Amino acid sequence: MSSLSLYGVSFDLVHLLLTSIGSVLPYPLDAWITNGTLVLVLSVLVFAAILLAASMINTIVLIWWERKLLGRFMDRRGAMHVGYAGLLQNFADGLKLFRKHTFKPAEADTLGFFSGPTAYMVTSMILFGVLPISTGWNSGSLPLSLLLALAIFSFAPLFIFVSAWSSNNKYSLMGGMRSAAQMIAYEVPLLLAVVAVVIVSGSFDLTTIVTEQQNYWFWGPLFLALVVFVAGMLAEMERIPFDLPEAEAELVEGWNTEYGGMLFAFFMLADYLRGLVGSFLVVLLFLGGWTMPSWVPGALTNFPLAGIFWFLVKTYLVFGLFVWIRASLPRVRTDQLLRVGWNRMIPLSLAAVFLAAALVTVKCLPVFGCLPSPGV
Amino acid sequence: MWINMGPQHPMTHGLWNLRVKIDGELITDCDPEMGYLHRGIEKISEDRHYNEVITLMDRTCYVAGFAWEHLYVLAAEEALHIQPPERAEYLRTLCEEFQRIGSHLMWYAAFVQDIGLMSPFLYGMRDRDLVLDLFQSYTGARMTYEYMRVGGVRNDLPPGFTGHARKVLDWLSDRFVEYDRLCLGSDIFRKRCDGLGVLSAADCVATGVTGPMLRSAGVKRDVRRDRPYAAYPQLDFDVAVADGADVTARYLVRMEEMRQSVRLLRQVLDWLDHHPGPVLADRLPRWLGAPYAPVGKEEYVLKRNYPKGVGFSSIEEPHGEAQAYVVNEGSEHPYRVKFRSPVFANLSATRHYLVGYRVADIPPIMGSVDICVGEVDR
Amino acid sequence: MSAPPAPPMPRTAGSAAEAYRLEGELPMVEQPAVPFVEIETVRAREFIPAAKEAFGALIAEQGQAKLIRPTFNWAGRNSLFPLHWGLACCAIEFASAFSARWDSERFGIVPRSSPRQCDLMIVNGTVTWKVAHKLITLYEQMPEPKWVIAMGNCATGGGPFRTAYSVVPGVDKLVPVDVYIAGCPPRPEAMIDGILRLEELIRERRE
Amino acid sequence: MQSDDVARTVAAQIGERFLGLEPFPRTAGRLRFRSEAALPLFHTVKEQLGFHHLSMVGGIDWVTHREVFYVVWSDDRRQYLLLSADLPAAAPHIESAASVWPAANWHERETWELVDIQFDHHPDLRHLLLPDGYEAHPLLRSFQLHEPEELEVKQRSV
Amino acid sequence: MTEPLTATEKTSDNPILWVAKPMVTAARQFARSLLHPSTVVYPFERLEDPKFRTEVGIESGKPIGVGPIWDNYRGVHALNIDTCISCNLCAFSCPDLCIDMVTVPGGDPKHPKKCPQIDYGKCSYCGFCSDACPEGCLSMTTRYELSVHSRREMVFPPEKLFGIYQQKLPMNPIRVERPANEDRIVLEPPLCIGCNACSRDCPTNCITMMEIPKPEAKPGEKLPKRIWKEPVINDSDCVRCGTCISVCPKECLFWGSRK
Repeated sequence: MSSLSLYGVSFDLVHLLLTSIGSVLPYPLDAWITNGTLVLVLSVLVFAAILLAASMINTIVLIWWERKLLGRFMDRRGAMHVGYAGLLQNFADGLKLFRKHTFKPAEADTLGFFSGPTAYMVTSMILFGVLPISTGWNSGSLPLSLLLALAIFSFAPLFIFVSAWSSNNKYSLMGGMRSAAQMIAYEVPLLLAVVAVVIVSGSFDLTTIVTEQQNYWFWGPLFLALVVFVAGMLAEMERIPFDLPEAEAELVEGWNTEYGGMLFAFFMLADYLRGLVGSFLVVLLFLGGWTMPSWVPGALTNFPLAGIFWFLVKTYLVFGLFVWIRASLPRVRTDQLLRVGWNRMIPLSLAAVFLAAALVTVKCLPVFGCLPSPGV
Repeated sequence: MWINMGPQHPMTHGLWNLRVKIDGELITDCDPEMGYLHRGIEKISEDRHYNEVITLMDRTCYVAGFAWEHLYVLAAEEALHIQPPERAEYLRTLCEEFQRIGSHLMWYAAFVQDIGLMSPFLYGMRDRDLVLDLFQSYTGARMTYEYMRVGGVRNDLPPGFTGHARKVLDWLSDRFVEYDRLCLGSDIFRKRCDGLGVLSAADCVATGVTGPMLRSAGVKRDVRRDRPYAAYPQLDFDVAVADGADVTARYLVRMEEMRQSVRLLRQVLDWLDHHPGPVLADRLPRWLGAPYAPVGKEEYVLKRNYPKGVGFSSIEEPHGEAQAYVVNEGSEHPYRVKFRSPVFANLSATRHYLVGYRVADIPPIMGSVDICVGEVDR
Repeated sequence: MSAPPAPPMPRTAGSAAEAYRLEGELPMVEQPAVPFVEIETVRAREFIPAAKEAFGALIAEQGQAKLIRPTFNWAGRNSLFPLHWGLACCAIEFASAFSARWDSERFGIVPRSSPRQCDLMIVNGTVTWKVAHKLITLYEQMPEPKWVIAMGNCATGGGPFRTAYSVVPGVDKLVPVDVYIAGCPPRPEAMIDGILRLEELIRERRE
Repeated sequence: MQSDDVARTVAAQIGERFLGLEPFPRTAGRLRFRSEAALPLFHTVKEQLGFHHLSMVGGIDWVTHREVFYVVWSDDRRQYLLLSADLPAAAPHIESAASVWPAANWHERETWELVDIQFDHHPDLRHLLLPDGYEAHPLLRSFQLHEPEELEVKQRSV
Repeated sequence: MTEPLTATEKTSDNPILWVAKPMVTAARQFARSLLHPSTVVYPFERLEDPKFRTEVGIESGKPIGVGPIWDNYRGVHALNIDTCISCNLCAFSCPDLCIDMVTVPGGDPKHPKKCPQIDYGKCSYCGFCSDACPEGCLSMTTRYELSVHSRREMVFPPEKLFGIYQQKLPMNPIRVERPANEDRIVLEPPLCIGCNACSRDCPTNCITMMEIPKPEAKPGEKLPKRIWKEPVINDSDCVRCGTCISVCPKECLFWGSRK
């Protein structure tokens, strides 16, 4: 396990920089510049910048990963000519969208039209800062980081609805309403599935949850919760089979019909950011985060940044599962979706909670140590 | 609230406008608006020679060009009193059945995309390309063939065609199983499609709906069986019928039709292997146009003693029952050409199978109708 | 008295071959075999000269436009989103170009349903006067920079239907067209070729 | 055999206004009738003879007069039947068949706008294929096609 | 089909099969396409490549099979100017009126040589022109890429078509045998004035002017003022292009049937 910490790295960087600057400055300035507060503020900013860059690059690679995987599922190749194997494709897309003319439909509401996607994007990015990628690689250990993450995650319907409403288009409006209904309906089973994890691990802190999985990953004992969580995540991420809000066949592009250029890029990026965060959460809650089973040779787990490496590998595999589902299932209808959400998912998630409670009560959890990752 | 779905809308599969009145997500009324692709084919045909109309027929229905060529050629032969040779009839049957598979695969691709299945769309298009490659190998084009002629067909099959075609049929038969697994095997698909867009047999007959939509309601009506033409009397096949009258039933009927087409095609290929012969009637009027010496300008023709006549034909096009009415008033050009497009009638009944369902149901229902706007607007 | 005999037509080969010189250069059909790795990286290598030019411009302090333009042109040409709509026959070949065999997504060409998110309108079929104003509306809804490709003969000049009462004789009468693709309908390869031709146009774009 | 039956039944119903049954390729024949007898004929053909399915309605402009024809199909007889009536070139009109066969609705709209035959008591006689307000009727013989005139080509404004 | 079809494979009662069947199918396709994606990497690979002709079916795993013949594709025309006889048949047979006969160097000044100029903005690639060509000098090649920046570049003059011919692209191998034509050009002798126009303009030189005996003038009757010659048409060389009919000043030639 690496002992590096993202915040530590950025703090060291800023501190080094400021002391070297301060050493050449005259008296009042050098004291001021090496002042602890300034270092703190600046290092937080650097930390945020690194996070931002990492999340953007990750998202873009994720889009590439989906396009390539989906291509093979569809018996074709996917993006391949722009950059090696199409790796630069999404950078080209982003640059192009950045270049596009930004506009507002004549009858659209200015404030909502522009603030909706921006807020959607920003909240999705904040999520990234909350989640630990490896030990020390988060914004600090928040005792309630899981709750915070899910709370921010559930902001989205509001902003989607705002942008859908203000773009003054019937399709957008319908897409926005569907989106809001769907997200709210699936919020509940999602949280209940998380409750099962919390019961077993006894903590709301994601770092602790992962540490608790040193001995056994939670996907074994909490399989039911995992299924509910993945289904709920699919709905939250608005992916097939639950991508009704953007259902291309009936609502042209759903709530982002009227968006083009950079605002559309915001939506796309935020969608995939949420996809990334969803995969992160699945890995963190059920697949042992950055820990690896003890039977994995030490050489594979002890190199620097091994935690991040394995964490990302797991994340991309989980996202691959989402892509697989997208490639093989049709989308369900609104009423069916809501019916499944309220009638099936909530009982299932309640059952998962009870199961978790029972497992904890009878103390049979160590049985699952035989599943991948018995470690000491 | 009225919403316009079209003319540019992913659901329409072409250029038309479905105006839907909705109450929440419920459809209370609808009004299709056609004519965005009206190209005046019937009018242009009046200015063309008989064989030159065939180039328009390919473009009338661009996913089933051969069926329309066949339709027109049958009617024109009737009007001009020409009898095609037997091998040409088998070749036309071959074309039409392969076209049925191609058209149904195109329908499959478009339909599954409507309900959100991403990869089967690609599979359908991929396998359709195999059929188009076969067409290209003997007609020289992928979609606009210009292969049939009044009095036969342009050329015979190239050597090695039948063996290759059999391989393609084998490949397709295996794929049909996969298609069923991807669609019928998925519960979401069944939930999306069962009991949707129901159009009872009585309504079908009243509104003039034909083809797979009619057969999905349990009416065993197929022009190939009822009024056989070309080589169909000699061939053995079943008419696919379902009793659900809904989207799933239409899916089943079309899939079964493709299997029946494979069965028909194996018989046709066997026949073609063993019965060489001419493919074009030997005595044809010069004024039929290419590839014979053209007529050119009107004043070239001094002595006309053309026979008059009128032709009517009806065939089972992939979308339904198509009819043609050709009037020959003793000139090089048809006096009047009138077509009946099956999709035209199927779309006119929209109100009967759309009202009462939800907005999210529009794509599967309209997808199951298998729309080709080119032949509706003509 | 007999009339002078008709002059014999030149029937010998070689006489005309020397008389005519080729106009324009026509692409050869046979292409050299390219190794797979090169196929994958060919666009990446395009990026390097573009970046070099950009960097050089920065060094030479020739202004922001020269720095940004090559990069953005590279981006714009490698990520063309065509409008997803089907007019007539060519729409089927348009769809085929996105199917498994041709897979236009290799070039970053992804059809979008909303005109707001598109850069490229491929007019794939006959344009009638009834749909003309809707076409113009869709064109105007696309944000700048935007391009139009007239695919097939109907969009180019009305094709076989140009004499009809309801058909616009060429979409260039309604919106400016950048590239015309001949064919009735053009093969998917021809469509991809047309888009590559458009990409060359974007590469030299000076705005 | 069947054709005799058709002729007899129709003659019994509409009498004088039945003008005969001519042979016609691939069908039971072409039944000619006077346009005044449209509705009773349609009812007879549908209800007594069992031609429940209306396939096509079309019109032909014979310059001197116009002809409207209907193609109907009977599932029991497995045969088509053509109904045809001559209409005067000036103000041609006939009773709409939409009340008998609802399928006639769109076919008659199309025939009206292309061949200019007025269908009385049609539920919804609007333009179908041509834009609203289009005056001409293209499938008349007097309507000539011509090469398109050269229009101005739009240029990109830089 | 005796039984109506019903969907029997309803899986909703079995929650394990809920999504499993399609997902397994998709995964199998995924595995197959990892090895053999059925994509032709177009600008670098081409379907004309003979290696694609036979690859079809599960044995290869790559469903690309263009069939036994690819060269049959109807693309851009190739014109052999040397053998073109300026018979106009291609222009006449074109249903889209996209072929104009334009003058090319090579003929004599009085009767210029005319070869087809094709407007690819109108052509519908039906192949009627190459079928009608009696000399086989106008044929369709497999070249299908033609994208241009302006409408004018789509008009291919004969020189450009000849350039395509010189590229030796694969030609359409299925040629239609021109059927034995029952029709021929017939002369209505009393109208003929022996002007030689038909013989002069005949693209195949199959018309020869034969002298006919000058009849004795009956008393009181004037002989018509004419050259005492009549065209004799060699039917085996005649391509039935109708040029003679169009140039005949007295309309004494017409289409007839050999009975």
